[in-house]
Amino acid sequence: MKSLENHQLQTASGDIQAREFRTSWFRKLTKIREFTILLVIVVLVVVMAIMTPSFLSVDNIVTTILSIVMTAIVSVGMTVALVSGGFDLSVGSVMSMAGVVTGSLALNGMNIWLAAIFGLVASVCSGIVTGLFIGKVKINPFIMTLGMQGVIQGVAYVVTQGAPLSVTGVSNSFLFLGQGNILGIPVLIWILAVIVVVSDIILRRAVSARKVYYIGSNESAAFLSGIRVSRVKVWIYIFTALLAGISGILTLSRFSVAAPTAGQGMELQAIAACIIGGASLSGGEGTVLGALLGSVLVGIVNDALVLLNVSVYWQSLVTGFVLIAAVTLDVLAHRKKAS
Amino acid sequence: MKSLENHQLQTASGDIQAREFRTSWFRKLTKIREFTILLVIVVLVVVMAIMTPSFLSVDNIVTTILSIVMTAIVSVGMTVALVSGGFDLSVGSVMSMAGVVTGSLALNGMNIWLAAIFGLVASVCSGIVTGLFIGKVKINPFIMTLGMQGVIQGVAYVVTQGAPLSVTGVSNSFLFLGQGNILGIPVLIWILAVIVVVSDIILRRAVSARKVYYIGSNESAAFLSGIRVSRVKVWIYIFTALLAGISGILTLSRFSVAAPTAGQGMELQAIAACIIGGASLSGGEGTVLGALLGSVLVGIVNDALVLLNVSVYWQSLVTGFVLIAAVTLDVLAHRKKAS
Amino acid sequence: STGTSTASSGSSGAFHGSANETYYMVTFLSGIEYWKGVYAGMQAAAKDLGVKTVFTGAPQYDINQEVTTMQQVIAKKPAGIMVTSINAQALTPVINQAIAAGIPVISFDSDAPQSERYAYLGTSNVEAGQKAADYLGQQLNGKGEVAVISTPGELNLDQRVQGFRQEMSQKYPGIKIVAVQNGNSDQIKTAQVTSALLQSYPGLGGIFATEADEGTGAATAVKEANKTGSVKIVSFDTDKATLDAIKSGEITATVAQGTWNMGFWGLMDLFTIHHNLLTPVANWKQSGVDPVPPQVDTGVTIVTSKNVNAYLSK
Amino acid sequence: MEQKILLEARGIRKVFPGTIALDGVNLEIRAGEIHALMGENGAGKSTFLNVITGSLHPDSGTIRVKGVDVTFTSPMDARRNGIAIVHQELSLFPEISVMENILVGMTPSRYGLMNRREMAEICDKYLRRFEVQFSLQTLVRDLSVSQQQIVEIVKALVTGAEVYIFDEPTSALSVDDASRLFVVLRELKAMGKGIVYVSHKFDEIFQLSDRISVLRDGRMIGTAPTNELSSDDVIRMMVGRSLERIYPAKGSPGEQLLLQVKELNAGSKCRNVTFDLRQGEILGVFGLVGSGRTEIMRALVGIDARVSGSVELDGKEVRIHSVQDSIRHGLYYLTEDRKQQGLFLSMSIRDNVSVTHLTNLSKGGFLNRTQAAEISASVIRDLRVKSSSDQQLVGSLSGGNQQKVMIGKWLSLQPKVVILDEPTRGIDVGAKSEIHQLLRELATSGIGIIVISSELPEIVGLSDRVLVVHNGTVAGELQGDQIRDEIIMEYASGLHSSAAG
Ligand SMILES: Nc1ncnc2c1ncn2[C@@H]1O[C@H](COP(=O)(O)OP(=O)(O)OP(=O)(O)O)[C@@H](O)[C@H]1O
Ligand SMILES: Nc1ncnc2c1ncn2[C@@H]1O[C@H](COP(=O)(O)OP(=O)(O)OP(=O)(O)O)[C@@H](O)[C@H]1O
Ligand SMILES: [Mg+2]
Ligand SMILES: [Mg+2]
Repeated sequence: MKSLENHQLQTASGDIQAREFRTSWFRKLTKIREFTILLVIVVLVVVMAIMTPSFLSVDNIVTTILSIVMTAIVSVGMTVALVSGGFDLSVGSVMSMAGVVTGSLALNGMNIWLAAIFGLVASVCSGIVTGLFIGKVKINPFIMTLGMQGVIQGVAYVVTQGAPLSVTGVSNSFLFLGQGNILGIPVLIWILAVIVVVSDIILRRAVSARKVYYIGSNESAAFLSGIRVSRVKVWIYIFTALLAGISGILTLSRFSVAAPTAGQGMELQAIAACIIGGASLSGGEGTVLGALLGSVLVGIVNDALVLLNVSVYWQSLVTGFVLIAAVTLDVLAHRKKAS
Repeated sequence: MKSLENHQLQTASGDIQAREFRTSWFRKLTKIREFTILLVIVVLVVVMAIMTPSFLSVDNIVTTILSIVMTAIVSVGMTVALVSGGFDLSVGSVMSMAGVVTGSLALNGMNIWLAAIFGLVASVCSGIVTGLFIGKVKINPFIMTLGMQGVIQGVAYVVTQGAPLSVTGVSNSFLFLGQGNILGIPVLIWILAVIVVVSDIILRRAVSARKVYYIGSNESAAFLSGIRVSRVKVWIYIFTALLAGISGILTLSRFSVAAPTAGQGMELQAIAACIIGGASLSGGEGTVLGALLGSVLVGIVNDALVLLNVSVYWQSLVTGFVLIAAVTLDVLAHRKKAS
Repeated sequence: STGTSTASSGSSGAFHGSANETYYMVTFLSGIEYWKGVYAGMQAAAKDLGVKTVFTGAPQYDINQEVTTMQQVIAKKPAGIMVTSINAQALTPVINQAIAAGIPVISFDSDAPQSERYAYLGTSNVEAGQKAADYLGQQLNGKGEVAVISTPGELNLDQRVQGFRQEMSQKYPGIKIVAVQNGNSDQIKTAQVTSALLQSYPGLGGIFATEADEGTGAATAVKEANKTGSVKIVSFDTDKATLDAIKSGEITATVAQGTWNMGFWGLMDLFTIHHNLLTPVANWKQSGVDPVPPQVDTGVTIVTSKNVNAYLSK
Repeated sequence: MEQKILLEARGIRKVFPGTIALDGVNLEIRAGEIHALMGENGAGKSTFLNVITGSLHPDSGTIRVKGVDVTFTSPMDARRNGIAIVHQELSLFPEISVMENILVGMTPSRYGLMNRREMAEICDKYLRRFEVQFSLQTLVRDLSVSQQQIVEIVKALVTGAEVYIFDEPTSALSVDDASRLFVVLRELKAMGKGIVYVSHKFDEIFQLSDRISVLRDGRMIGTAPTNELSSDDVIRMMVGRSLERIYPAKGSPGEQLLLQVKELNAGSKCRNVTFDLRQGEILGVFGLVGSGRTEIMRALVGIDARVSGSVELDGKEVRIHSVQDSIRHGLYYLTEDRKQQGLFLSMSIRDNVSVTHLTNLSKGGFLNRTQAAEISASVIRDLRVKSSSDQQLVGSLSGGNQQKVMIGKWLSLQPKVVILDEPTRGIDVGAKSEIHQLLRELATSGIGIIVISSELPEIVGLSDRVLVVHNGTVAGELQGDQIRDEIIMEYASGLHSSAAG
């Protein structure tokens, strides 16, 4: 391309600016997908604030955010898998396995931080296996991660023989992660914030992360463009597993308990959060912000169910209904925009 | 085309015959996908027969088949959804809802057969709602059926207030469905056989069912070719829900119990069975035979776990492992064929 | 370790089985901690008797899975089966099928009373719920607001809730059950629900969690709200995490069931029936007399900081 | 002066199940030449290009880059060796912006993050050569096929390669865009780059290329300097015989009006469109890229919602609210976007052809397989689809043969009116004249035919009457000896828009 630069192309810099201007306007438009969900959230908050005064109390807000920290962290990882056109059903079991491995090493006398690193390493290993089978052997992600769900869950069961591990007497610095406060806000929320912001920047701007979008949008074109698709896929599932592992260790730190059943059903919650936030199962689409908003929406609905004292027998009905309503609204809003 | 026939193109009829010959050879090749799974099944059976003599006893065979009847019936419906490029996470809850509706109507004095028809009607209604939202409003099938899972499960909970309904004193003819034998073989197995054979023929040869493959292969091309895509989609989810409903009512007939928790996790089992049998989450592929074989494979593995006295803490690990191994084998076998 | 165990040591004489004699324990939700207590008792008895035991079951909360597992176990013609029923009605035919095949069956923890099982060993879950209500009622001096966290749809848990409600309304009219919430047998979900409950009911005095993970989840949420001690938590079962939480004061008490006894005496019943060691009447089989006590209450203990050490050292 | 040889392929052989796609093909590309590669549909051109760019592994043969033997294990290897390709089938990323599409695999970055400013500058430099109307942030899925083709070309240009390979780049381009491309190609040539150019358009080839190589049935027939060849020579090399005439004689349409479209309005690309079609007539529709030809037809057949307007068939007003309605009335539309909207790539030829026949092929609800086989056999025979059997997956056919299958699926029905949007895109000379012949015969048998084409010669040669579209509306209607290049172009560029009628 350098050799072409000699050509005097009449490039008025004003023209580029005009285009940049159009660009920022356009970017706003594309963001509207997330805006609809934001709108739904705002409406829900207003309705709830009117119906129950305690809803907008600082305590309740903190509580609600705290309740979605794990889902949101896992959803960030899931977003990447979804963007690539795959997904990961094993996140829930990786979560429990990471906690269980960390916990049982700590109970056997290992320093808890070292144990946590082993927990993360175990998560990453499971991510590598998943990624290699999906990326290199080209096993369908659904069946591979469903299989891994069984295998990893199995590891957690074998390690604990089914019993939750009570991890007591570990260093306070570790417990601070899940139980401490900084500036009056739980550390867990700070951690979530950091993960979201960093991942959002990476996924939006890092060259390496953009490859995931290319793969999800058109895998064979990505391959033809020289992207090492299978290698990127391995990284994707490592990332997903790593975040699941982090969330498992944070769960351990929060509850001082590592249960082999922790994280059950997390996979569906996380996928739901991502899709509510605009990700697509067919790949190429999805943002960290969307995943966060999706998690928040689900969190608010769950909170509202309790605050409004909805009977447990009605809760799943109401949740399902709100889910459908929110996404329908989103789809209809976009359809109008399109026409 | 008739107007084209005047063109004297040198087409020797011998050439056409050669083509036909190659065709039948080709068709055999495409069937190999299911052959690999069949092979895996055969190997498993042989290994198991050697390891535990009771494996090939009539009792055990009947037990194993009986254990997969419900999964297999649901998988047949799921196949159709998968072929169209969608899927249905609500099948498990439709299953329990159908049983619960039938059961509670019967307990309130309605004739059990009439009650069962109401149960099926309720299933079909849920299928219509799902289908309309997916087909007409164009909601993502994942989120729609996840939402419906909540809603329908909620209906089952509300109807029963969480407690399983013990349905006793109903007509023997109804119980015969789930508990009777014909020629020494449980009626349930006969029912499964009929459903599989009929659905297989329909999906392979019926014009209306072929449309599902077209939609799954390229939705917009199907639309432009005159296929009423959204209407077909409504039918797809009706079919899926209907089979889930049938399986719920058969469950009721088999156990005389309608539990709101029946069918939990059925959706993943069914999808797994279909994918093991060669269906693809991206649509266009999948057969009834494949779904059946996938269910059988899972059934045999579960049976083997018990027969081999595998520790309960190791079971999910082993199941996951076998799942991955079977599919990996399948993929590798095909890759060799392709190269 | 595996679910199979054999014992070589053991007494001789009538109470000595053969090494290829295998007794099964079949459960639903087989991965959970709870059954381990039962199986420990069963293994202890097996060791004394010199027989083999196998623990198997349905990993999921799924009727079909448990019935299938029972059928598969029956096909292996074991010396006896201990079973806990996910659903009484659904398990009855298959239990009867085992009896008809000459395999003695003992029911534990969750009964199938209409079946032909020889005996049921366990505490009624209703009664356990009542005991929890008694304890919490006393702690709260008979007044205040309490909440229940359970997993709806699971029969044994529902029965605990039922017992709790009954006892509260009869004995402690001053205590109001303000909410029954779904903790989904999961810490994270329970923590979320509990936090929200603490928001809605700032004066909440007690929580009854019908399941161990729900107990620790509720304890964490209460701690996060800085209300440890002022909200009394009564949990269920005696896994290490719960016991540790009792020791640290985060959980006030837990309900311990006589799981070890269910296993031990259950196997004893099976063994004696299998070896035909019992003659309450001549020809009990033909005359339809039950050779073993048909209903055995294995008891309920409330574990608090006072007696927790006994359980911790177990 | 002997030019430097940039790329050399020797004895390339590639076998697919059922086809020998390449059989000992030799080719050399010199610095500063535009080398045309020609051949019938399915001759093996794309396969050959895929081999020398690392997307396919040859069964045997060697590739040398600047005299050094190389083995490409992936497209990246070829790229590293300075070979860039514009694939025949679009390989873009629909959900991603134009800018990121262009710079895939070579995004400028700082600290691992994309440098958007630099990206914009790089893209802009080439995009402006094509005077495009979309922004760098537009998602590719919102572009028309021709706009996507431009993006695809720019994507190759920014790589700064030594050898550029273009596989039918102009099949979806307007004349204007094509000529802008040619300017760029000549610049590249002047810089000493090597260019391989595949096209079925003879005028382009003779205007542009320095040498021509011809493939037939996977074998290299020969290479010769362009100025030593006539188009008849090339055709003879391609098909092994000479073709007599390119366009069939024009017909004499009847007086009876078959289709009348009045005041059709649907969005900004379809405004007040009024025209009619007589029985037995071939109506050519011409317009520049983005003039709205496709949109008008989509609105006509009910794919896009209509704001106002009426459609009469055989003098009776028909309600067309959906594609199904138009199909029911015997009004068929053949899309220009065969990959996204036309074909079922993962299904067989037979399945693709029978999709439009589902109702007539139904015997008691079941598919009549014998009849389906007959139909697909006749499509394969009449359109000369090069395939191993009617069970071959359409996705594995060559581009031109895919196009033939798509045409076959509609023409094997009995239409009243058929609208073909760019029907001969990517189709070789021989097959093209056969399709023209076929269209003429259909017309003679009383069917009304509308052909949208971006190829002026095709419009001029084939049409009985020409409709020129400009900016979403009918700018002019030309008949008889008015149908001439200059006049059509005048209307198309909006010079006569006031004189519409
Ligand atoms: N993946 C494949 N599997 C089987 N056959 C294939 C495959 N790819 C190409 N072919 C066959 O190889 C032959 C050459 O195809 P190719 O695409 O190279 O033709 P082409 O010269 O580019 O034609 P066109 O002008 O139509 O683009 C065709 O007969 C085609 O059907
Ligand atoms: N999916 C789409 N979303 C937004 N705009 C579109 C879309 N498809 C096409 N357009 C716009 O509509 C206009 C007309 O499209 P198109 O280029 O297909 O017209 P045409 O006259 O049929 O030209 P050609 O057939 O040569 O491509 C273009 O300006 C294009 O930008
Ligand atoms: Mg080609
Ligand atoms: Mg067009």
